[in-house]
Amino acid sequence: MTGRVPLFEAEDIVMRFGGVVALRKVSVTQFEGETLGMIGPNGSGKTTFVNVVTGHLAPQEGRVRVAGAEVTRFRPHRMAAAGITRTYQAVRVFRELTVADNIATATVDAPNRMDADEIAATLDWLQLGHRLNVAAGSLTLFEQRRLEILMRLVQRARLIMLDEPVGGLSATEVRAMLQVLGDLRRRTGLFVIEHAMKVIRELADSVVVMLAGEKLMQGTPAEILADKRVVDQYLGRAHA
Amino acid sequence: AAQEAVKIGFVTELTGPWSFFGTACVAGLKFAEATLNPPGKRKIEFIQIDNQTQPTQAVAAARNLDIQSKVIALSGPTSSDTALAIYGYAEQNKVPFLVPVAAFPQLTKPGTRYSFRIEPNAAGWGYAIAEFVAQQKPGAKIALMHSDFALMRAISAGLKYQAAKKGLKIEPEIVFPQGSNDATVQAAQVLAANPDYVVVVGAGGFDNTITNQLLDVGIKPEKIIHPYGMATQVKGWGKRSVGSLYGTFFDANLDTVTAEGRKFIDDFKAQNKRLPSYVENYCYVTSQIIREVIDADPKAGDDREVFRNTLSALKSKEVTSGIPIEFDKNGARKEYIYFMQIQDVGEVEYKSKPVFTTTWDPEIIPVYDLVK
Amino acid sequence: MTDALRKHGRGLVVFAAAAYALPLLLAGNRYFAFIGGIALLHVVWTAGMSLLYGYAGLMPLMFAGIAGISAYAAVGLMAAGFSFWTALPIAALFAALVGVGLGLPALRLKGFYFTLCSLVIQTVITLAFVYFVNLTNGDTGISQIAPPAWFGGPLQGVGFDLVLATLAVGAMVALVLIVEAPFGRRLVAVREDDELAEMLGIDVVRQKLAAFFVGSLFAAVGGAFYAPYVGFVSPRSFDVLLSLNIWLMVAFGGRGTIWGAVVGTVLLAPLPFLLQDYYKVKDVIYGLLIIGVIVLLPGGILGGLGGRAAAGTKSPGLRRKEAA
Amino acid sequence: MPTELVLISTLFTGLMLGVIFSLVAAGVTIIYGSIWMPNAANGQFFLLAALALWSAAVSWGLHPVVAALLVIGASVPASLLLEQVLIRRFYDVPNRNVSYFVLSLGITQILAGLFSVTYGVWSDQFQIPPLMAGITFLGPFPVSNSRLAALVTGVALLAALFALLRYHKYGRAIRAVFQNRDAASLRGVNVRAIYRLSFVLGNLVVAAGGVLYAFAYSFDLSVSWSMSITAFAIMIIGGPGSVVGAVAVGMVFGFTQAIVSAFASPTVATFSYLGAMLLILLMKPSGLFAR
Amino acid sequence: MLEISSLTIRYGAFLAVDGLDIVIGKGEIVGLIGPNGAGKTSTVKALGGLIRPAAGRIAFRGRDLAAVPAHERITLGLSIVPEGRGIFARMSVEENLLMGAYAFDGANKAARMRRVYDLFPILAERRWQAAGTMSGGQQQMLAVSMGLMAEPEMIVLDEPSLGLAPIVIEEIGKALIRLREAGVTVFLVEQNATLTADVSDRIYVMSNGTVLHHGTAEEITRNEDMLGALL
Ligand SMILES: Nc1ncnc2c1ncn2[C@@H]1O[C@H](COP(=O)(O)OP(=O)(O)OP(=O)(O)O)[C@@H](O)[C@H]1O
Ligand SMILES: Nc1ncnc2c1ncn2[C@@H]1O[C@H](COP(=O)(O)OP(=O)(O)OP(=O)(O)O)[C@@H](O)[C@H]1O
Ligand SMILES: [Mg+2]
Ligand SMILES: [Mg+2]
Repeated sequence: MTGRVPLFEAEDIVMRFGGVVALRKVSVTQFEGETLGMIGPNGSGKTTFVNVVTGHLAPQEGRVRVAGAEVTRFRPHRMAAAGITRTYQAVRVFRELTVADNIATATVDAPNRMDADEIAATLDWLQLGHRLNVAAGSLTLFEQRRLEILMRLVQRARLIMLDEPVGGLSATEVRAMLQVLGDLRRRTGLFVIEHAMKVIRELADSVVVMLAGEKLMQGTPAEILADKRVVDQYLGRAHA
Repeated sequence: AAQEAVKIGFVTELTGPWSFFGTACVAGLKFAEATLNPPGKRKIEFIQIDNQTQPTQAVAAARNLDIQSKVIALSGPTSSDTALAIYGYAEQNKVPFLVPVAAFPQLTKPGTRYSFRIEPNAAGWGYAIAEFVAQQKPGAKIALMHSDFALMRAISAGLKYQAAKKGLKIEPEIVFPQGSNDATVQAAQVLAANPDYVVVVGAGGFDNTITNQLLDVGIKPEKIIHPYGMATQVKGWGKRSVGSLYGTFFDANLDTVTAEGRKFIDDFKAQNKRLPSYVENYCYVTSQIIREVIDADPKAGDDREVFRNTLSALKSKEVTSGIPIEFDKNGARKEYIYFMQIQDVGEVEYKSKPVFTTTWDPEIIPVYDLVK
Repeated sequence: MTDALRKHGRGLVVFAAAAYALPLLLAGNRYFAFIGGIALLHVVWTAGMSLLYGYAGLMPLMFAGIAGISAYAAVGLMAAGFSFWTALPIAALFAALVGVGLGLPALRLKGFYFTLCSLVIQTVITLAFVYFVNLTNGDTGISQIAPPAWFGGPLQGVGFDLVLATLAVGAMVALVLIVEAPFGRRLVAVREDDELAEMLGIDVVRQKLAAFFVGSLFAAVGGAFYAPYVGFVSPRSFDVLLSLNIWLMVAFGGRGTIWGAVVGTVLLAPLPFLLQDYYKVKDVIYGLLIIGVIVLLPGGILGGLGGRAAAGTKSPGLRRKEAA
Repeated sequence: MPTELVLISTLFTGLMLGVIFSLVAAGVTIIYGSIWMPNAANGQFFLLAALALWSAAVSWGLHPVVAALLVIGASVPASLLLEQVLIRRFYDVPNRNVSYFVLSLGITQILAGLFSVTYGVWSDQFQIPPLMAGITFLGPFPVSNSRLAALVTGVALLAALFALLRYHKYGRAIRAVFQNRDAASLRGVNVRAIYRLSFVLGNLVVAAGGVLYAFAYSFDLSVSWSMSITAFAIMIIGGPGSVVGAVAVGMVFGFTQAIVSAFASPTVATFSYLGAMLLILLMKPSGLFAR
Repeated sequence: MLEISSLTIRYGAFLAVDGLDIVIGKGEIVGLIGPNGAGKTSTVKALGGLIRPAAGRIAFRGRDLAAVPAHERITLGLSIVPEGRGIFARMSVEENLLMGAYAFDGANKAARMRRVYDLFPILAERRWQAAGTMSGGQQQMLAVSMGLMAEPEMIVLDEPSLGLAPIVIEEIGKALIRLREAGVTVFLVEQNATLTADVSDRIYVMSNGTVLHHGTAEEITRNEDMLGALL
């Protein structure tokens, strides 16, 4: 596997909140051109992991490297400059600002931003072009999720970490979102946390399974779905 | 021909923390106004404006009176900070300014031309307290408690200066910040130090708090000296403070009160259900002085320079007490103070007797260097 | 930059015309001219507050303190022999830096706690003005502050008023330029959701500090001019009430609108002077006015209807689950 | 003997001031922690109670205890009236803390204006006749029985307040409403009634603080604003909404003022606790007892 | 048990619910599914009295709820677990449960709590933990438990499966069936059609503020079109 370029390398990350140990020596590396999935029971540390990699939390132990450079205690704005960005479990846009202003804000401090034509093309692709002058807060949830992605794309993020991108979407919307994500993974690195197995199955090249703050295993979707521990502790009978 | 009235701008504290001073002053002024304009003399008219005990408002009010109302002179403030604010305006804009009640020395600092002050300066009061204590008990130990107001700092500075010269000891010295509410511990500290006298230099309600707490811990009233006392203050200290001492420049119980002063006291008492004290007196006297200036030179009513010069040259006496009024080149008066000892405190009246009086030249101590 | 000027050009021209006309129209009466000058000074302050409150979402109640530090510093420098025009930039810069220094702990606080904390800081500054007698002359203040020199003579009367008009116009131009620049966009992002802003590459701490510094600079410049204009400074010239009033003028006129702050200032700043003869009811009228606006026009005078509409667009139905 | 004297007087002062600070801050924090109102007028309410007590006890000549009960009792209808006319209008406003702050500034201005033109002329005379005569010695340190009574009453009030919020379901309901208003409503909490009750209770506690203060010290009009600031500072440090925090920090403030003013100077004391506040906030921005 | 007729809800000019009719009998588990923004949560809020409907009638056990304020509805036996769980994040688990029984002064709270702990043993283990620090699944269990502390006639759950791991969703499904066995009526509002189909006796399908389809769980899942749209 030499020659593959890592997008980020997280090594032996430990994150404690008071008495709660949310991550215990977790190591994950994501390579360019690869889509990584992450699953695990509630509270197993998935969101915390994303928080650490994107600079929202400073881990007590461990290192994060991007393009070979140590970025462990970088704050999020510097991670963004390095091309590592994320979306939130609860959708998050500037609700009171228009879609156009949201996009402009995303480009204001992005060193490598798209030019106007590219932005227009991306807007079309995500079908948000007709909503430019609407307050982002009054978009539908699905539109807001797409806007979130758009705001990362205009920065030419190298990696977008998506925290439950289809949470709260209806079945039809989930299908549409899957298509969007399918195209997206050809443009940029994706890291996807999901409870919806369908998303993981369709998108992920490799899946990290978290359990109680530890990395239980990593493998292809087929491998992990077949693992007895995953079925017992996470998926349950219905998926067996 | 009916001449236009002479307008005097009276900027005083009708609201805000010092309004008890400003309103007392206005009460005194009211009595004078009754006899101020006898037939045949040029009418004098006071235009009152509230300064909210706020220097900025005081400047604005002075400006308003100067420009809008075209007053010939300014007067009125009873608090040192508002007085100083107007002082700056008056000196810069050459408006005669007669300060009835404000004791901060810098109001008549060398080079002052348009400002005149009726009340003796506060550093001098401190000087006088030291003189008094030295006479009562040479080498005495004084505990000094004062609020961190300019006026109180000036009194303390004078006291400390003269105490050193007279071989008095000041211990402890306790400074309270503005807006203090408690002096329990400090009263205990004073008790522990066992001084011969305690000088209490407080303002407003805090004066009462300190006094009460000193009395609570068992300090004898005879040991307590207040640098100044108004009727309301004496009432506030109450009956149990009988025996304690306070300084004043006019008091209903003085031996020297004139017939007109006596009438002023009686009328005032009848109307206000309390005795007048030096604040009321000085505002009463202020209007008398202005009358004398206008009478001395008819042009003084129309020309500020003439008004200023006439006032500066005036040699007169307070109608209420017979004490001379004369200003030095900086507009300060020859200074004096009485010390009174409280004999009894009643609902409306209180009794006290003069125990010491002294006069001094404004510059007998280096006031203008002592207090910046 | 030119875009910004074009967008607000009409407003700026109207404001500039009014600002310069005011001293000239009132030149016949130095008292009214003085009130006009004070109002122009307040425009400088509220422009800074507008930047912080309206755009950065910070609500500092220590503006008067910063203005005061600048005023005392300017007076001190002038006493030490500097000319006003040398003292002005030094004092303003110094005060703005002190403001940032004092504000640092407060800036860590979220939302309204920042405001309450700045209120306490303002109180400390006022206490310091009283306490450090050697520097400030304590509660008696400093009077007879000399007017600035201006082409050989003292800057007084209409001349000074016109300088203040220039200052106010300059402040508004600066505000417009800042708000329309990328810096303004960053501030709005920080106001709306600082965590998201940071995720998008905006250095939130730096932006907040910069905004606080720039806002404080407005306060400080106003303070430095205040001293010679009024001719007198004391701790009460820069007390918490002034801080509250500066903020109220912005809230009153309409938060987040460029001209709302100006409208609020023009209506409120002269009030204490104009109501001087009605001292018995003045505070009550002022209080009722405040309550009336907050009840009837929660978004302020200019922001009134806009503010309501904005509040209505919030759809909690779209809020999804909170992070576990 | 002298050190003992100073020590005991310091303890007493710390307690006395601490109890009053705690009461006012608790009242402020109850109102903030329920209806989200940072009440800048709390100092004016505090002063109003003290002034009303003065009027009742001095001008009308009522017995001090009767006057005190009357004033504290009267705060209830007064709060209810204010709640009806103004406060409840904002219960559903999104960022109502700012609206409330503006509103309370308006109220502050009005009350300050009214006090200044009505009570201003007596502002050097506000002393209440003692609750009871005589003096008690705490070791070598004499304390007037009147102040001792004020202290004991204050402690009792704080204990009662604490018990109410801790052991009565009303206390839990206040916290629930603050954390998640709709959810509380679904669990059967009458949100508006809780709001109203909290407003009344908070003001009642502030009024009690004002009354006790007036018994312990003479006062003037300037006490209002400094009390507002002190109460805010205590609330921020203690953690907004936390009554335990308000009482703990209130006591710390009281003792700080007493100790620093005894062993350094009273002026430094004022700086010291405000400075301490900034330091604590640097270390723990959410306050010490944040809930 | 519950009768919703011609319910209409507006937000300003926006029509969120448009003449909705739903009937739920005693002891049933009834599902309400529909896409995003269909108006499900709005309906639940109207049930809880958190918003006032523009028109229509909601009757619970025959009683019109229009005049019953939000906080009194729980005492009638109608317990609602809102979207987003509605727990009190900074209170302990136990305090949250006590809040669940807030409206029942005379009740034996200890006994109720015991029954809830039997249902979700993990909560007993964590009774002193602050609710907000628990994992999503545990919070959801707590939310359901709070709803049960009222020992209601009927419990309404708005999207209990949101963000939960598959196995937890399964657990919740089991818990709902146990509830029905205990005689509690359940109204399950969901986007997760699988869960709803698994546990419900009848299902309403809602879109754009009105009922599109209605039938037994089998009827709905047998309908190929709908299955395609929902699953
Ligand atoms: N700020 C915090 N303070 C205390 N504990 C925290 C904090 N953030 C997370 N935790 C704890 O860390 C653990 C991991 O939480 P995390 O949010 O990463 O879980 P998750 O895997 O994303 O779960 P879910 O699937 O429910 O979103 C949980 O036990 C959680 O309670
Ligand atoms: N407070 C509000 N103001 C304005 N519109 C609202 C409000 N609450 C909800 N809406 C709108 O009403 C519609 C129905 O919302 P509701 O939350 O009831 O849908 P839902 O079916 O529960 O959707 P979801 O599956 O996303 O929870 C949506 O379009 C939503 O945007
Ligand atoms: Mg998560
Ligand atoms: Mg919903």
